[in-house]
Amino acid sequence: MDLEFGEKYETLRAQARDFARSSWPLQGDEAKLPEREQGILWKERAIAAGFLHRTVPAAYGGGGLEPDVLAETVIRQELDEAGVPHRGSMQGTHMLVPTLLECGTEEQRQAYIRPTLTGVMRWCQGYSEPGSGSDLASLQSRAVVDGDEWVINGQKIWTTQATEAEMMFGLFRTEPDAPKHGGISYLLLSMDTPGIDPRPLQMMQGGLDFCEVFFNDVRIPAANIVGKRGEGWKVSRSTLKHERMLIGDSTGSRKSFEGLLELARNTPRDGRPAIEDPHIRQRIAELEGYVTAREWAVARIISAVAQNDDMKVMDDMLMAKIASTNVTQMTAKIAIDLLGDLGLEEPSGDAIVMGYGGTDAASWVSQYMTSLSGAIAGGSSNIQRNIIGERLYGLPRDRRPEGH
Amino acid sequence: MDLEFGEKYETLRAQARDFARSSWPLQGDEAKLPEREQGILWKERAIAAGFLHRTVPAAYGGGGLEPDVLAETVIRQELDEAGVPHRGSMQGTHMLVPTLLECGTEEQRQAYIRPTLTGVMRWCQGYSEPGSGSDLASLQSRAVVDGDEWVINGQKIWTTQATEAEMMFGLFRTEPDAPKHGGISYLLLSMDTPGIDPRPLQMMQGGLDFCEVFFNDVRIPAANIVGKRGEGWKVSRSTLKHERMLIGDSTGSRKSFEGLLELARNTPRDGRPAIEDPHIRQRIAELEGYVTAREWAVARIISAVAQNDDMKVMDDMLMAKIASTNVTQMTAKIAIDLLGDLGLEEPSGDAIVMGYGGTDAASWVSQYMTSLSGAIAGGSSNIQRNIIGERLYGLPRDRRPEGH
Amino acid sequence: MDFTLTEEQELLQETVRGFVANESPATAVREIFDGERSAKPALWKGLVEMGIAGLTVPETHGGAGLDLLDAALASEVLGHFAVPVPFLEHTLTVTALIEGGGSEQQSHWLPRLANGDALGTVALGEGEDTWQPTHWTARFENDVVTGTKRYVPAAEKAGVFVVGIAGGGLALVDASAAGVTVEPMPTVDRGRPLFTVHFENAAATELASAAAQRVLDAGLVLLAADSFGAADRLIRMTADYANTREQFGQVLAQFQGMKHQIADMAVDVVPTRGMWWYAAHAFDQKMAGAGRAAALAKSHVTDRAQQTARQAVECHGGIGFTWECDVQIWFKRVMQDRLLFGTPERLRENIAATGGW
Amino acid sequence: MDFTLTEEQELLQETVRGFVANESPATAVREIFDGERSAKPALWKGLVEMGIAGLTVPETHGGAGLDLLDAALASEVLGHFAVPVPFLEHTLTVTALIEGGGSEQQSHWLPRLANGDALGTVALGEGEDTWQPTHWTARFENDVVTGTKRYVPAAEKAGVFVVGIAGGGLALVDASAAGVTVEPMPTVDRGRPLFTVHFENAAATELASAAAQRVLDAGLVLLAADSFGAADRLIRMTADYANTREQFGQVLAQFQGMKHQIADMAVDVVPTRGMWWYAAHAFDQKMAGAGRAAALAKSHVTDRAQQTARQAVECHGGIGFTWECDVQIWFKRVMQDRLLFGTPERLRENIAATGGW
Repeated sequence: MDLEFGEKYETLRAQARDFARSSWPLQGDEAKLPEREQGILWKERAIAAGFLHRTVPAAYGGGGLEPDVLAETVIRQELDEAGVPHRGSMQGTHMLVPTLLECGTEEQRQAYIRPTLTGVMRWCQGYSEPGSGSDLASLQSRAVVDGDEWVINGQKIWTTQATEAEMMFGLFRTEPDAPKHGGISYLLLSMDTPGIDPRPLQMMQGGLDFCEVFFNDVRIPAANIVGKRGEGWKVSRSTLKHERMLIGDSTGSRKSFEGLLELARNTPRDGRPAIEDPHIRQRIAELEGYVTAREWAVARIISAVAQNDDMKVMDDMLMAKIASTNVTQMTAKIAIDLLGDLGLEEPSGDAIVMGYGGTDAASWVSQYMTSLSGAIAGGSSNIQRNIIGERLYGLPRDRRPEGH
Repeated sequence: MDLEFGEKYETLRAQARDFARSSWPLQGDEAKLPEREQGILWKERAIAAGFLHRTVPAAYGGGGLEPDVLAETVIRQELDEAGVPHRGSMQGTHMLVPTLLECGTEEQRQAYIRPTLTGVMRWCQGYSEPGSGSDLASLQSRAVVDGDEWVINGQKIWTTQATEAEMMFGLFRTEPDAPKHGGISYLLLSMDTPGIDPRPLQMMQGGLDFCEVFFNDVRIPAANIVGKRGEGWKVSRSTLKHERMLIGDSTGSRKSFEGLLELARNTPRDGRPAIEDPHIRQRIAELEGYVTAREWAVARIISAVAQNDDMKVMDDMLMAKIASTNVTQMTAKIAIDLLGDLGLEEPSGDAIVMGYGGTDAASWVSQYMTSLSGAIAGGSSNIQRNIIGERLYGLPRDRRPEGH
Repeated sequence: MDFTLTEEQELLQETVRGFVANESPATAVREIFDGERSAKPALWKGLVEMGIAGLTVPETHGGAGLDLLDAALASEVLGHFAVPVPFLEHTLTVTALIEGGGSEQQSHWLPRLANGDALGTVALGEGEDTWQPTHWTARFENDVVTGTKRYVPAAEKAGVFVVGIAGGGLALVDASAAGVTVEPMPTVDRGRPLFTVHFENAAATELASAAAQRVLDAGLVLLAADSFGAADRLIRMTADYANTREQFGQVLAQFQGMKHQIADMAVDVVPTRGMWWYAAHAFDQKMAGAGRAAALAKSHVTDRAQQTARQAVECHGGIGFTWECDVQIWFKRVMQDRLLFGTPERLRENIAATGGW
Repeated sequence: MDFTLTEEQELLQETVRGFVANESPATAVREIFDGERSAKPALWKGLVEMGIAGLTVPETHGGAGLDLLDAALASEVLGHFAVPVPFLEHTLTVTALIEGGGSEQQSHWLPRLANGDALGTVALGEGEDTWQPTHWTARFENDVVTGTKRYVPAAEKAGVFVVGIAGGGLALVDASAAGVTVEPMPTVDRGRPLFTVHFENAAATELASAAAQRVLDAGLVLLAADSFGAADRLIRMTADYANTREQFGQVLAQFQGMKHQIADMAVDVVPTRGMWWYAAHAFDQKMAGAGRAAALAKSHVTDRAQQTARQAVECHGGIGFTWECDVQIWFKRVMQDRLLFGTPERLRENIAATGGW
């Protein structure tokens, strides 16, 4: 056990820090470009310098380096610290790109990966449907072949950034007579295709974080399929795996906890800071137990992955999502009690940020509501409980009607 | 709404108080009798005076009065207050007697009810079996007819007072080929019949609160059946109903809460009583919310029953068991934290008392353990949750293998 | 010993229920949430016509002369349907006048409040959870009030304010008095908007100071009742959803995990009904410990309701988190009920103190 | 950055596991619970022969020279099998000598502790949760100690006592010294009995006072590790039971309610493993905040373990509540781990204070 990163990684860290500070903000005329274009420019340079998308093959526009989770960790810490625009749409870089690398054709890789990495091409995800939440494979949106095109009809929901994205990857039922999981294909759609209609969906805290997307005789090229017809379910699994991994990050929990501490320090209670109240101290200290547990669980996971020992940390990986949800919800509940009547303010409508630690009341009220989404998004907590019981303790699968 | 009992019941209360004080303790030679015989003597007089078993028909040794839950409430309050030996074995008076009144033959009523009411005849209950907990109807102990006798083989478990009781009522499989619920009969056994072997079962806190009872070719008269062959399940339902009602009493919760307050007052913490600690105050005040809710829920039930309006309080009745369990467990958890290192003491081994509020550490440690039994005894909490979901909100029954 | 409702009380609930079920369906409440908090004057007017505004006003002043318990029963129904009307604040104004008003104040205001000509509201807290009489700092001197009050319900439409003043008393201010300024606040429950109200040398008359604690206690009871009604509705909404929505070829309620979540919500909420019944009754009978019973009811019921509201969202899945799902309306109602007049934590400090601990 | 165990550490766990799985099955632990706390000398002897007694004793004194993290890994395994041996107190005695002993004290005791000739124990608390050095009142003057210590593990068999003294320091007392009286206490975990020890002018030598907090911190880490191992075992026992026991024609685990209860137990416990790993590592590296990490680990892990133990009983149904069911053994182990050296609540007071809140 050694919590130091060691000379090799500290050198890399220094390089990353130097690069981050010298490359951003852009200077001269470049600084006058629209924000998004500045981001694209910076990303191109960061990829070229080996600080972004390091493991994507160079042929497709990445860094062409071996996977190294520790290198990625120190780089990310420095990029975060410097405030550079390194975080793009995760849907594209962390879900679509790995899927194409695993199941895409050479043409697809050539066409999509490079612009996705630089942020020129943004993606949204077309998985969930109004009738298919936890039971994703029951989706009903259809694509039928007509000549050399797919014709798509149906509806998707919970699509983030659907109004901004250039492209969508999604699951559609293409073999209606095949069994549930076998009739689905993984398709790629340009969002400016006629017949696609994304409509923002308002959340209870007021924000527009998701869209519904309607498809009305949308025609896309027959070649826009990843993997074979009817194999979309399998293809999508690699992507979902990545989504779950993403949620298993503890930075948000700690940031949120720090925000709560700040709130407790700044909230007066009978003329003293609320943080001096013994009951509040107990609640926050108990929460810190959960936050700390999350952090070291994540450290275990990262270290094991770095040693290609994923199997050793399967237990912690399976807990990540639900443990993180619990922390976020506990934080929100303490915050709302600290706020007292300030909690009566209308929520700020901020987008869902899992680990938000705001300073104003309205943001905390938003957080009080968005903290609920953790139990729903990316697989409901009840589904997670099933997975934990079945995979970790060999408990039997649920009895379900045939075919499900 | 009127929380006064009114003149009629206050008069009755005064009479009950007078009777209780003048009738106990016994005087002169009677005071030298063994404790149990004193209790029997007192019960006979209390029944005659109309203060005990009021609604059991006079022909069978009861008071022969109309049911009046308010009268019973004021009387019980006064008898409790005076410390008379009015509480006997509930198994006999509250389970067996109502069952005989509903389903027994005239001979059975004549034979069993009177001695049961006075405590001459004590009963234990033979329902649960090692393989049949929540799923009571899966019981396997068998009774077969041989001439004019039943021959019984098998095993019961969780039998309270099996070593003291004169008699057992129990469920036995008599029609092995009938469907699960249809093959059971309700039989009455004398505990001194050869072949019956009750063995005390030690609990985790050290007490011997339950027995296992083994049956090895136990022969009892064929007439010792209540209801018809194969109808034992139905017969037992009226009894179980009474057991659940019993558990829905809030006196224990309040007593236990008062005990906790006392503990918090007497536990030093940094040189001051622990009850002055703001965190402890919050925990206890939150608990008092649950305790108070229980009390008024019970008051609602009693009042509605008094007006023959049971249906109106079905919601509160269905919650009673699990709500009471929650209160008991919360109390125990606060107590163990108050005790601190005193909680390291070995439990006293006290019998399971749902609402126990002890003063010494070892009793509280026992309570910390026995509080767990609430979620198990008299129908597990998960079964209770099923019942609540199904009866109150129309949720579907569990999917189970056929025949279950 | 009769801890049940009278036939009249059951009829009262039936009547209110019948009216609001028709006149205030979720779709109507939603319009307020979607719009700019546009009130529904007809709704309150209809309730006024039913006598709801004068429910607790003595008959001599044109009201029904009923008790807080009756008002709480009405609150339960209003919470159950999330009805966007100023019942709480109006009723508390009546309480203030009954408990602390002189005969002139009473004869002037009570008939107007009873027949709905005037809407009453209470201006108590001043921010930072200053709900207790001992916290108030607004100055009352020389028959004028000066100070700023926050989270004042329905202030925009109120004809009369009951204002908490330094020293723990109450003053009565005609809304038309010079020096009264109402400032909208964006608050969480759009059905029951809250305001900041500035009083700048506004003409006022004093009420007997003992009324202050009574007003607050009555408020705690009514909020508990409202919250109970709302939580009960959330459980039913969730059960209905779980009985309808299918996943993996069966309704959600068929999954025992979901079934037990719903049962646990019920175990949280259902047993609390008698608690606020009793608190209301104790208030009406001026029993010893009535204030403590009110604080116990408010803290416990609203805490359980909060937990239920959060579970309701979770059980509804993604849709439960959207603006278009009705859950949000009740979620926010429960939230406001819980925070108004003091959080459970703050109330429990009083419960401990008044318990002699 | 390598937050994983070394091969040596994994091997250590494997070795201990292999031994205790064979030598200390639940049936053997049960014999102690059923009997009069009759110890199993062979068990500790076997562990001594494996080098467990000298695990953290420096090599120069005949030990393995390993770290607290290694000892914690052993503790996890001992907790998992509820092994009835005095590992905690013995290891803390070694810690006290390493951190606070003079070379004479070290050369006298460490080799004897390493080879198992002497058993060490710690006599810290004096009742009423007086676990912190600031609480201790035992007097050390003129090379003798006087005072009464409670909840002292393995006192009956100990050869040497580390005694907490007024002022927050430690003294070392040879168990054979005049004036040492050991009094048995009936305590909850029969596998690890506790005693009251009276010191009456017992000859003693002082240890450097900085060692006191280190001993306590190490104790918190070892208790967290033990509790983690025990809780992990309880979850597995419950899963095994649920996978076997049938009701209504199917195994209990087939009921989603039960399945989710087991999953929730896992979510409570499993993510806490890294927490005590880190606390041990921070102790070994003498990092800033190491003591706080130990308190966080102890309070959190034992609280989660307690909840898990209670759930384990409930999931086992009636049988889980009996003496003959093994659940009680682990339930009581977790209970003792949680209460020894300070309850989670008391530790959290320190966590708050040392967090600069």
